[in-house]
Amino acid sequence: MDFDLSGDQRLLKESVDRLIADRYGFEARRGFMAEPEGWSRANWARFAEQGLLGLPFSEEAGGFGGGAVEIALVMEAFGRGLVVEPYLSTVLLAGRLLEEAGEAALVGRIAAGELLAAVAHVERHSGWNLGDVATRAAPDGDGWRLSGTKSVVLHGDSAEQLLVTARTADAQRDRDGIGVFLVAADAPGVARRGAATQDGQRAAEIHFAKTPARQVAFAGDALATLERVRDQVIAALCAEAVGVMAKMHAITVDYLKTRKQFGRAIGEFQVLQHRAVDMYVALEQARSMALYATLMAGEADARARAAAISAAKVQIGRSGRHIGQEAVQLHGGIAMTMEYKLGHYFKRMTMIEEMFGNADEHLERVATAESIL
Amino acid sequence: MDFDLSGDQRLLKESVDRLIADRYGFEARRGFMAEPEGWSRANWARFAEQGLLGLPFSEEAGGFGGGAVEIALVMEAFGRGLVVEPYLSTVLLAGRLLEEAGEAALVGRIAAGELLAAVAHVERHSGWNLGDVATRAAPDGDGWRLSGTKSVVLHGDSAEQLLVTARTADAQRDRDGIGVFLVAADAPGVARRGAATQDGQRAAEIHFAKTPARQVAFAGDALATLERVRDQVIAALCAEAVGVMAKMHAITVDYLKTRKQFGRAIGEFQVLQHRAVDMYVALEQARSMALYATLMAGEADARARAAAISAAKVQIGRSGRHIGQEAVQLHGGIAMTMEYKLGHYFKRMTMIEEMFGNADEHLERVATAESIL
Amino acid sequence: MDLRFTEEEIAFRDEARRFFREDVPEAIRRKVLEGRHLAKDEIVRSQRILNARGWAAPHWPREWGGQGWTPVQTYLFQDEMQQAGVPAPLPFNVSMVGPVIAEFGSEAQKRRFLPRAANLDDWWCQGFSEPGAGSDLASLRTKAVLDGEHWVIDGQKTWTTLAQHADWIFCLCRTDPSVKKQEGISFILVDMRTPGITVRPIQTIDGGREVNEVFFDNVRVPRENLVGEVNRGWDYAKFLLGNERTGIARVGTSKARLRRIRELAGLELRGGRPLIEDRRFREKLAAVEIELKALEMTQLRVVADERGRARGKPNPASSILKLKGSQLQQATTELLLDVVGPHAMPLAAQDEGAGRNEPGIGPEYAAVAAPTYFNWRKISIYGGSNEIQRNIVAKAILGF
Amino acid sequence: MDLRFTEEEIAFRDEARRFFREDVPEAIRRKVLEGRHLAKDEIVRSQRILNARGWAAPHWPREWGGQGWTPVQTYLFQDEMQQAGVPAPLPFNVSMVGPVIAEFGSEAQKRRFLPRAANLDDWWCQGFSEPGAGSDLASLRTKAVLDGEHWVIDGQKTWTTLAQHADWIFCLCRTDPSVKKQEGISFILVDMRTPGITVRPIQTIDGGREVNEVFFDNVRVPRENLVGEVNRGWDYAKFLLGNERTGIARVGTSKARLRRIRELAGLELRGGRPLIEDRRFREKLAAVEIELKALEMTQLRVVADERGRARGKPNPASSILKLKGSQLQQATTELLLDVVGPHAMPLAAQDEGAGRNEPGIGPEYAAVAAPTYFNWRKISIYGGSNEIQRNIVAKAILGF
Repeated sequence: MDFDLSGDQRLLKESVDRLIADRYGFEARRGFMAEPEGWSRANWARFAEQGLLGLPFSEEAGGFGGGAVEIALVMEAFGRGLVVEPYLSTVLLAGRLLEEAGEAALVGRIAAGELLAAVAHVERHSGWNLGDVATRAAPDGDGWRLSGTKSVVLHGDSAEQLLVTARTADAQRDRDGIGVFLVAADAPGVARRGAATQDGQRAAEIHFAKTPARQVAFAGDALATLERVRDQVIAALCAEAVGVMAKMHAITVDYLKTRKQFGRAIGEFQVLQHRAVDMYVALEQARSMALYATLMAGEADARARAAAISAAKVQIGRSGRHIGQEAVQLHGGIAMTMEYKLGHYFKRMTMIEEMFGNADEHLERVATAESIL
Repeated sequence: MDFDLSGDQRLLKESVDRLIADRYGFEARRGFMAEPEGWSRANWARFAEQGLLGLPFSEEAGGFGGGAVEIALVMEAFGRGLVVEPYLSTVLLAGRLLEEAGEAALVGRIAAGELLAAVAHVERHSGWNLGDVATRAAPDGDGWRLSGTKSVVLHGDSAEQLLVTARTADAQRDRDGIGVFLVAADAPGVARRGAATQDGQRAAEIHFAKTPARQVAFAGDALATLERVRDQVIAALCAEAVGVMAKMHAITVDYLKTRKQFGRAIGEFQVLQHRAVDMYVALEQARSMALYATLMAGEADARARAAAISAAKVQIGRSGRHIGQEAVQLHGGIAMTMEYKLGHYFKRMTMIEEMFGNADEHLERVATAESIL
Repeated sequence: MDLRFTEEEIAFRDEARRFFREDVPEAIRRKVLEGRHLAKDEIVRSQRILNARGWAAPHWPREWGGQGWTPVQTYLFQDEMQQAGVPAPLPFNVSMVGPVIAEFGSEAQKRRFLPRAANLDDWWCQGFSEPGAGSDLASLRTKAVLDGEHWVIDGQKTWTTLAQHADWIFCLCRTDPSVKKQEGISFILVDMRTPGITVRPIQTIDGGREVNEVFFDNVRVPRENLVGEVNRGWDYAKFLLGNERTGIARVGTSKARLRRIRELAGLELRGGRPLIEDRRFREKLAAVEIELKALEMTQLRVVADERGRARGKPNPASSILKLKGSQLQQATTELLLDVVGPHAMPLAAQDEGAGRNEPGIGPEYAAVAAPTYFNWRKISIYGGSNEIQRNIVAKAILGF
Repeated sequence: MDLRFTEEEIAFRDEARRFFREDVPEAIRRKVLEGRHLAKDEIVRSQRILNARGWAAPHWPREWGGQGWTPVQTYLFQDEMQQAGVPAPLPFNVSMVGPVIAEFGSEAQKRRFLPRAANLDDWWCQGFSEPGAGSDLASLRTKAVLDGEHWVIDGQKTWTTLAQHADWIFCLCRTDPSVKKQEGISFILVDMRTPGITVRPIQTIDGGREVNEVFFDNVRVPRENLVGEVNRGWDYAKFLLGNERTGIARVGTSKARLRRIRELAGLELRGGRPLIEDRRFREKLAAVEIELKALEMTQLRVVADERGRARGKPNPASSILKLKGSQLQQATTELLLDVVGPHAMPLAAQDEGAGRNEPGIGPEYAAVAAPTYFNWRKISIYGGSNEIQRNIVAKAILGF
């Protein structure tokens, strides 16, 4: 067992940390969000330059062969910076799915920063269940035509290619009969509407009306692959969450040390001290489970992997909510304002708690699986 | 709406409060528990004298026609005193069930302090579900013969008459086919073994081998009556729990005020203050729900009554656990000793949390019912 | 002891219920029940309907339109109002400055301000909080200096709710810096149109603009706008804060919110079944409902206890109502997040936070879930944070 | 970064696992796993088996039998020991007095006491706590006065675990009342057979008798029984307490307990089905398992961080392990209560609390549930209460 980073990992961490420290100040981020797409193309180019966009892909696919640890290092830094660029959606979700489908050319373009892609799977009544799909794919010559509506497509408004889940067969909630289809964002029959999300990122609702599409191929069944990639994304999201929580805790501790009331620093009040400690314990428990998710993201046994990832998501959800609410409460009114940084972390944390299923939903998955101990 | 006690209620309250204050000191109670039956016959006679044993019964049945409010006043005082006599088992459970069955003579003897009775319903795998009955009753001439085993029969060791649930028909968990049978404790085929309970009360395991028994009659089906009486007992138990919790809170507040550490009363530490406040809030919430249970104990609509009583039991369970654990923690080691009074309240509270179903089980009942709001 | 309401009480409740539902426009009430923001004119319109009936300030002295209700009636009135989604009469007018003027103001002030406050002809805002003070309200620094027939006010207030709509502000100002901090404060009424006042909106994390900073730069206020005696302002502020007793728990609001949640959980599907049929969700909902039922009973006990209490004397039990009431209101916002699931993520169209003018995506009711969760974090902060409430209760039960 | 154990580490773990399960009697281990109390001779027997292998005090200096293990090995050893239900070598001997003597004792003390401590030839108990002190340990009042070649000790200790079995007690005594309270304390070793010592058992609410009061009345102890320097005892006590790092979380114990709970929940029926199939129960269990998995990872991180740290210097992270570890151990006792349901109520036969000699009723495993729940409340109180642990962490993160 060895928790030390390798030389390469340390270099990666230092470079990403520096990038965030240099470019992702509070004011700078506000500027990125005001850009036309809601994020910064210049940052995206910088990510490409630093190799971040190809990080998770195999070297054959034009990537750098980074594993879960490398992704976690990047995502934790992105959490500290509240990065708004479509890294999770384009690289970790769409990119990894394309890699699994053997679409090396598209993966290479993503790695080079030349292609934005998004995965469209959420529907009006699917929740986060990847296997609950009403959108249908009908065969059409060599290809397919899609009809249906996807919602909350992360960064779906700026994506040039969409990976869309749709049914070729079976009933809406069967595990079989689900395919993943590649659709150009400007294909006929695509209508999309983008919106900002609560945490300053972007999402889209996309309608498909007999939209021509190409099915991408997976070695196993599509749902199993989707779930594997989703679990890896959750592991990455856990790392991001740790960055977010660590910042919330640090900002709060700093505030407790400097804010004066009743003639002394409020951090001298024992009640606030103990509550800051309970936040810290929650943070360390979350950090531990994010590490566990990182370790298990590549686990071959799908059931063991799913249980471990869900366990991590539960811990992240519980710790995140506790830390976020307490951070706001210990600050008082100032935390409620857009001008102060804390609230932005609180909002991102709330969305991470929700993304890909909240703590309750994942607890149910853990409860129905074998013990994780 | 009027929360004031009537003149009679005030008199009752004063007399019971005085009885507990005078007779139920910590040392005195230890003496009662050391008596052969684990409780005091002298106290029982005193209860009879003061009319407490006939309190809940109609005047026709030799009682005093007391309602849920009167019972709650007695039980809250009994909670403060940690009374160990078989009031709940003989009067509120067996007595009320006999009254429902029109057994006026037996009820009269209970009211007079001449008869001890117990209800035997828990089995090895029934939990607290009154409808999960494996004990069987077989017809035998005019009467019946019972076979089976009952456990955790409250004060079943000193009872002279046992009211036993048994099946005359249907499968183990059907709602139909359950009867209540009267058995003399010294009837052939009865084998019983008493044990102290964790909270210094008594319980018995009782085997029935073709034991002759007489079925008691109810207007409706037996299970519905059993459940109604059980719900009224839970309401009474909620009141007792309030007495127990109020004492735990008072003892803790007293300790915080007087115990000195690091050169000052520990109650001056803000952390302990806030925790005492959270205990207080839990106590007041419990007191409110015990009142609600009192109000709803006589509700005619069985479903509304059950939901309300279960809601109260959930609150009592949650508040009780919180207050008990915090009371012990805020005391430190002293609370862990048999020589100090607090631990005895903590133990009784723990048993009340469990009795007739814990908070989780009752939450499930509330969740499946109509909203209580 | 009778835990049921009397026939008279029930008749009163039914009358209030009928009035709220029939006379206050459905459109306004739906907005409240759905957690959307009201425009100024909707708030004004609703209050004037109540005032026409004499119900905008029922707890005021009878000569100024008060109704002389029992505590139970007051409770029922508020509970029905909250459940019906009727916006409460502007608290700055009817619960704060109104009672202070009625109790401590001059006859001229009463005549001038009270009828207009009840009818929301004047919109009042509260000038108490300051940037440096937080929970230590008495450490305020905005100062008022007498210059002939005028007070000259300099300083800054913050968290001033809806100051953008306000015609008047009631301010705590330091008028004697040489004495103990609580003893040198005065209570002054200021016309918001007075030169030297600047209102700067504070955008909150839910994207809303309900609070503001208010700057005072050499603001000259007629001397007669002082309420009561000079340097007694802290007493009046305590009186003002002590009047909030029932209603503070907002049980009716939480009830209405839970009803809404049940309704929406019937529309949202999980695994093809309405969420409201999901056992885990029902248990979470039931757990909140049980605590709320308990709080309702606690509130009724406090109400019953009101009869014997002097006005303006806070009951420590009201701190419990605030504490638990805020936790439960916040719990309902978390349930709502659970209901809408992924659809909580997109910002609503109406929201100004994005700096863009786009229509939202997803069901409209889902779009309010997260902003409400964010916004309602304030409930355990304002009006005396939950930490301050615990300090108050601790003092009552421990004496330290 | 590699989060997996190395081959060597796995080999070591397997060796420990095999040893514990094969060489320590099953009967002893089952008693531990089932939450029953061990008799003195069972504890002695188990420790001697470990000591024969050199594993009773592996963290001691090598010359006194230490193994020179890496922190990871130490972790694996403890985890396997806890999971197998092997009683930990008596902590008073091997984790407390042993390391203090090895570090600060004279050569004669080392030779005389260390081998016997490792083999449990001497049973030690701890004389730190006093009735008036509680969490303010340093305010102790038991005094030792030098009289020729003897210390004369007068005073009282309390919460002395298993003093009824003890041959020796290590005491903190006040030897200079004139200086700051931490600076006048000495660390003295006392033979329990010395005249003037009285042990009075304290019965705990679970009915057990594991703690005692120990009274010292003019107890004369040879001068050479002082450890280290006079008035430096507080430093040695801090060293002693600072050595407890890993193992303090007792993750292995909680794992074993949860395994037991799963087993019993398979035996207990509700509505005719094994409780372990009940969704709500499984979710409660899973929630505890998740926190425990997180704590295990936290512990591994602390272990990995040990390499760079000096002995006797507490790592604030160990306070987290204590804090969360105690909460989780206690959570497992609550789950066990849930499992046994009504059968938690009767007292077990073996329990002495009733003052009667009756066999218990109901399944034997059910009878330990409530006493364990009661008894384990101590875990968040002793060894520095959770409030003290929070103070320690607060100081580390806030500096106040």
